[in-house]
Amino acid sequence: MAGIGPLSEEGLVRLLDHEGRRVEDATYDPYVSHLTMDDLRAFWRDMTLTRAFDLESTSLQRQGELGLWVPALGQEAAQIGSAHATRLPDHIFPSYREHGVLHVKGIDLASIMGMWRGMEHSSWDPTAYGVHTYTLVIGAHAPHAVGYAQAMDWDGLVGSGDPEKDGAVVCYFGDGATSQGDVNEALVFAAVNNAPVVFFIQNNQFAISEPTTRQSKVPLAQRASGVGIPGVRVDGNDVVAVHAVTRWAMEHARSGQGPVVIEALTYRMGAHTTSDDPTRYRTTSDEQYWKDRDPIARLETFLTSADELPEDFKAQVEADGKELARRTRESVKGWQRGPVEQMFDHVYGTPHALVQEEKAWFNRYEASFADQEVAK
Amino acid sequence: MAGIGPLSEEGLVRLLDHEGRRVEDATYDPYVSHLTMDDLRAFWRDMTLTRAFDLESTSLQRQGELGLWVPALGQEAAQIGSAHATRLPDHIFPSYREHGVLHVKGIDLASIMGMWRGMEHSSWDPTAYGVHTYTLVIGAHAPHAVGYAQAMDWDGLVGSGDPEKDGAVVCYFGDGATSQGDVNEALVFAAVNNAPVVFFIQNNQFAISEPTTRQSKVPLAQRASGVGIPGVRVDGNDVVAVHAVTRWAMEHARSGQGPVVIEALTYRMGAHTTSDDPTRYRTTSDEQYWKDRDPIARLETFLTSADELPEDFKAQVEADGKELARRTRESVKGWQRGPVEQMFDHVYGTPHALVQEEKAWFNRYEASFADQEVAK
Amino acid sequence: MTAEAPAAVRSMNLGGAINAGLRAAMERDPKVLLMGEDIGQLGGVFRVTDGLWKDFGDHRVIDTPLAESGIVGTAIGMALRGYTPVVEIQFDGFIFPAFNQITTQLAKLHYRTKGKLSVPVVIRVPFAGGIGAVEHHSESIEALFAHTAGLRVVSPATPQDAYDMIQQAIASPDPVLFLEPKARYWDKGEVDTARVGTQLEAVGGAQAATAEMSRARVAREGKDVTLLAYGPSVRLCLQSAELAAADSVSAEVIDLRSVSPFDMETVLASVKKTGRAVVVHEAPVAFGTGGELAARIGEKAFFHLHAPVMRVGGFHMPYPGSKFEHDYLPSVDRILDAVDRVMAH
Amino acid sequence: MTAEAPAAVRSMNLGGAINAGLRAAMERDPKVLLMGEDIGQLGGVFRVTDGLWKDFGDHRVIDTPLAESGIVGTAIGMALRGYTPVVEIQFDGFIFPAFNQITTQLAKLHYRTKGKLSVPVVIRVPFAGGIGAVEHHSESIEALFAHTAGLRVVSPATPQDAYDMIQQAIASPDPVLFLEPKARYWDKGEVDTARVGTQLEAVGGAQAATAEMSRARVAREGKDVTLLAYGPSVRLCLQSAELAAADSVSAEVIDLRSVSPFDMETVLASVKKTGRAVVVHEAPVAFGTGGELAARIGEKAFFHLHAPVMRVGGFHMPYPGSKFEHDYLPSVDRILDAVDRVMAH
Ligand SMILES: Cc1ncc(C[n+]2csc(CCOP(=O)(O)OP(=O)(O)O)c2C)c(N)n1
Ligand SMILES: Cc1ncc(C[n+]2csc(CCOP(=O)(O)OP(=O)(O)O)c2C)c(N)n1
Ligand SMILES: [Mg+2]
Ligand SMILES: [Mg+2]
Repeated sequence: MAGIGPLSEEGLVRLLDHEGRRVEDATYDPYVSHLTMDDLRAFWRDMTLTRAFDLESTSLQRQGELGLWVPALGQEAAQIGSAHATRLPDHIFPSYREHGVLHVKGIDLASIMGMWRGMEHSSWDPTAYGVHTYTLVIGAHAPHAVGYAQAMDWDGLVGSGDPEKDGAVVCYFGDGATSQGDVNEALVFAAVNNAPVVFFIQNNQFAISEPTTRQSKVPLAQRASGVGIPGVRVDGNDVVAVHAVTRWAMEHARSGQGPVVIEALTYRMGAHTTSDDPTRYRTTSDEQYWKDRDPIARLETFLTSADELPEDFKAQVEADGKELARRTRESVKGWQRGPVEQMFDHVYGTPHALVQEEKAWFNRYEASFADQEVAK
Repeated sequence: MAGIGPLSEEGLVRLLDHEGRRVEDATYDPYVSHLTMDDLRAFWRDMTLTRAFDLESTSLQRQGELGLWVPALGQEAAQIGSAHATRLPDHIFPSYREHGVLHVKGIDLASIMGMWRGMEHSSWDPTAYGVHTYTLVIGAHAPHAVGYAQAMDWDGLVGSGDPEKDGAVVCYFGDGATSQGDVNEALVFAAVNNAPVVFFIQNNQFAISEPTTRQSKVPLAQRASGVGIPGVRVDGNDVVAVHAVTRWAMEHARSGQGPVVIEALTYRMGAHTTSDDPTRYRTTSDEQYWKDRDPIARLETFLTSADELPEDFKAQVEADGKELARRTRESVKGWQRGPVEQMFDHVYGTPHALVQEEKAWFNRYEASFADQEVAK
Repeated sequence: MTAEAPAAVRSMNLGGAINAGLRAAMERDPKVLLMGEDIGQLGGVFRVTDGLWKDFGDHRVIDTPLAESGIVGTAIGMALRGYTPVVEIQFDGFIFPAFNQITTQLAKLHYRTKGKLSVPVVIRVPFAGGIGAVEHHSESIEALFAHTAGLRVVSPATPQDAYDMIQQAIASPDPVLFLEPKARYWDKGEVDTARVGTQLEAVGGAQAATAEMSRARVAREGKDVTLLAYGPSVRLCLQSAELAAADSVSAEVIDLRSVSPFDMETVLASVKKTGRAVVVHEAPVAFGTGGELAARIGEKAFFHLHAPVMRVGGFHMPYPGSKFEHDYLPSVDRILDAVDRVMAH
Repeated sequence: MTAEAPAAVRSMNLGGAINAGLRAAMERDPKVLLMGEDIGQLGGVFRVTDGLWKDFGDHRVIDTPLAESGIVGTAIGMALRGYTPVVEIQFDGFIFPAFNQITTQLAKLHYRTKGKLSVPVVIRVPFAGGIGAVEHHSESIEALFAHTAGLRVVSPATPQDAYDMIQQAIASPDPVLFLEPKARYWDKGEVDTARVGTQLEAVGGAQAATAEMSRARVAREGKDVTLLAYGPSVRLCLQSAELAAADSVSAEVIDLRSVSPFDMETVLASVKKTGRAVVVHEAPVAFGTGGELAARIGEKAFFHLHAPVMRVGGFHMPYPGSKFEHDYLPSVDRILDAVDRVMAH
């Protein structure tokens, strides 16, 4: 990685080039040799569904049904390719944009909208899916991932000799997050404890408006060398390469060889969130360049040229996407906030005198209005 | 640095071996070619005086004259060698153990005892000496150093083309500090802003009781590569090599080429502080190994074998050391705390109603006792 | 008295007034610079620094790496070389990574060095709730900083104060936490843009400015009960006072403006007059700034009080989902309920 | 009543009682582990974990890298997998790098996930002053954490409470900030080592333990004035009460034990009886926990009060050099002065 900047496309691991042609790579080919065309179609389907959901969510926000939406547009390959390299007991610590990962892990995307609608702060059961809740404080989940990974190791789930049984942790974060103290401390703790964790950086080239060059002069994967662990850069718009690299990294971690950093260079095709206006800080020619490298189109071209994407399959996926969007729309619109005193629940796991007192006051206070209503 | 641990003595820059013999080094020899025997004797004198002061301070603490003492024993070469590579307008951000640096920078060591005696929190004028106050919160001064360095650059003191005019910042911290978020963020900010700052790690092998292996599996200088800046490991008990490497780094920074990490491998020969008991966590054979590598003895052997350490010079330095110890002892013992209401001063730079009110109350309260005394 | 020269009065919203105040401060003093996440080309997520990067350039409007501790920490270093960095923390909930730098370094360096060093860093924080945001974007953090000596903590409630106080904060030799009531960024008002400049350019201007920034303002006069608030809650108290008046209760509203220090002189004068006080803030009541006010009013005006000092604020819980914030936040109804309770005595 | 089985009573100092309590908790539950800086072979800078590394090994007594945020952050991750990490922060003044992890993650994860996740991390902090230390080693930090919902904040004042409460804190499903009055580590007392174990092993033990840990204790009965304190200030209040008695003032001393929550039932019962209250803590008075107590006493017992609630504590300044701490800290004289003032009414 010597001498290149953090946005350089040089030397990325790549198994499909941006025109959808297969590129050979002696190191990583073995990690995708098991993939069938069915698998690749499944990748394509997951990416396509994720995007359909994502576009629907943005329009739901525009219609006032969501407080905020954080699109993953353009990052589907990075998310789908890596998530498919995990399975239980692996545990995932996402940031807040990993909708594609959630989808692969079996979380119904329609069900995650409560947090974006302002009814709750997280939506799925982390234990059931092996996916921790989203963390909005940049980088704060990185040390959690490391502690969890250490504990997996103590629990005998790492380097057992039975590779099918072993697990590891994946921690997703963005290019901006690499500057945070917490992320750097997580690297230090992981390295020194040989924790089975894969740090997966989605370098989508922006932290809101700031280009990655404001966080680093060198590729972000290089942070790994600072603590003496392996770091790999991969073309984040190549779902096959991402999958290969993540499989390698997971096997490394699961077998007890310690942590790994993966940097997937991708591009945030949409706004940072629905509150953002990227026209203020980037050019349309830049956007066009990356539109031409759309990760979904790339796999689609590959499959189409191999005559492996039949029209009826495509039509079915399109229909599934519409159905997911419809279900999402309906579940969002239908979802009402719980009763107001719900906000007092789960502050503590055991009764806390102050919460009890305030809740009792609040209920009396609310009731006093009801009394007034009745009195009228 | 591939494949070696954080305490390895392999591949350290070394210009005097541990038996005091000159070793050639094509890269760093030019950075010491200007040194005369007078200069080396001055180094030896500074190290020797620092140690005399240090030993006296420990005994003052034992006698109850100081609340705490933090000895620099064994780290004299790292401190004296590096400090001699600085001059105004360079600015130094020490940690809390850099008494040798203070001495070189012209701060009278006897005058720094107020903070260790509990009369004040810092003792010298940072602006007058180009040495910031000690910082006890591990790593917290590292971002200060970077911001200061950026500001020097804005002020036209860096890369001006006139190397005599330019300046840079040195930030000292320990092996333990390298794990802190703040230190890592400082590296990130320095690298991305090309700040003229030299991070000088004194790897004295311990953070209180924890060996450096609890902070890292690889040499600490390698942290530099994580952010894409140069990192150098030097034998921290070789004052000449430390001087050479620091001179190189300062020229690098001053000329506008950006930040550098130096790791000086040394050994904390004494306790962490006078509150510490190293017998609980390290062996006497380890201590003996490093006693045999005493940095002062090393230069002494070199000078002696070159017949460049005349007895009268030695005697004079010994006398100077005794005098420094005596002055320190006297100034410590003589120093009385200021009047109690002093504690209300300088909380703010402009009047703050609450401080004024509390001070007024306190003075009335104190006066009430005086009244009672009088009444009796 | 002769007619004064016509003041340069402009209509602005609160966010725009801060923007204009920052611009004026940067024009006045070339050592003033801005730093933070996305404050440059983007102009900040609330556009409070809009246009400043274009006009002052990369060196004075700095987009930093994404690390709050590093931002405050490097700002301290710059201040040590004579700069006056004005730091933006993007949202209240993201100030905590910088807590150590603020609490152990920024607040204490002046004291630590017996006045030899000064670190006049201003930390701007869009704070408090009411904008329907996701978690961490609605926090009221003032109590967590007011407890630490060495910091000043202020919050403007009107465009005029926003314009004046940001400049006074920048001029102050002390570090200042400048809390911007983000839900009020769009509140409009008339702003006299001339006065604060005159103040700052006079001899001793920085001292006078700091003192003025630390004084409370009687936002509405009244005689039965004193409503105490700052930042986002001032408007709410004024609305409540209006409604109380319809009920024949005359409420005085004090806009505290400064939390550290509180202007107890103004507070006590009012409470001694009315004999009743209600403190309103969005932060959780427990261990909040209202406790300090209630305690001090108790200490200093106990025998003037007809009723206990009442507190209206957030509950002891994390800021809930935005669909709940209407119920969580102090409201006119809750304030009037407290007014009723104190008026019952 | 028949005679009870002889209790296992041993004499211990407060630090030793915590050590014994940690040991008992580790023996009871193999998922309990300790982590922090220098807690292993060294046994901690105060030797509170002395001997535990030797007996429980590297995996249960973990010397971590020097980074408090990483320590608390990784502890959270371990807790998510069912472990109960007991973290030591070496000194009060060094908790701030972990402030973000504690405030936005540890305190809120249970609420964030509507109870789906629990993070029963205990953070042990040797806190408060009086030991002649250098800067950052004498801070009283309780108010900065009590304001954040989701955390419990407790502080033992006696060896018995130290022994019991550390085990109760570990058993509690909530995160607990366990503040150890470092100047009292060497205070001796009798400790019944049997009772808490029986409590914890019973059905619903964790709930009962949490509840008990949250209750105040009447440390001395009295009728004229209530002295309220916790941790290091309890002993001081008892001494003051002794002296007051000589002056014919009967002072009741309440050892609050828990700061979040306060046991207001016990507090109010006492204040309603005595009609006077003085709160004592080492932390700066301004925006400290005493303000909360004074405000709540005001709200709930206003018409029982003969005098305003008085606060005795630190001043609004950084903790000064140790040669000044005797004057800075609350003292028997300052407490008696406050007692005099409330007794004047
Ligand atoms: C500690 C913290 N500081 C600031 C923010 C505000 N913020 C939200 S997302 C974001 C940019 C994150 O960039 P990156 O890490 O690259 O992730 P991306 O959003 O591009 O996926 C910022 C600054 C935050 N959430 N947390
Ligand atoms: C943030 C913080 N945490 C903990 C401490 C307590 N402490 C003081 S010195 C020290 C060890 C520092 O080790 P290192 O960085 O190697 O420096 P050295 O003391 O060896 O010079 C520790 C843990 C502290 N001062 N600051
Ligand atoms: Mg990004
Ligand atoms: Mg060290």
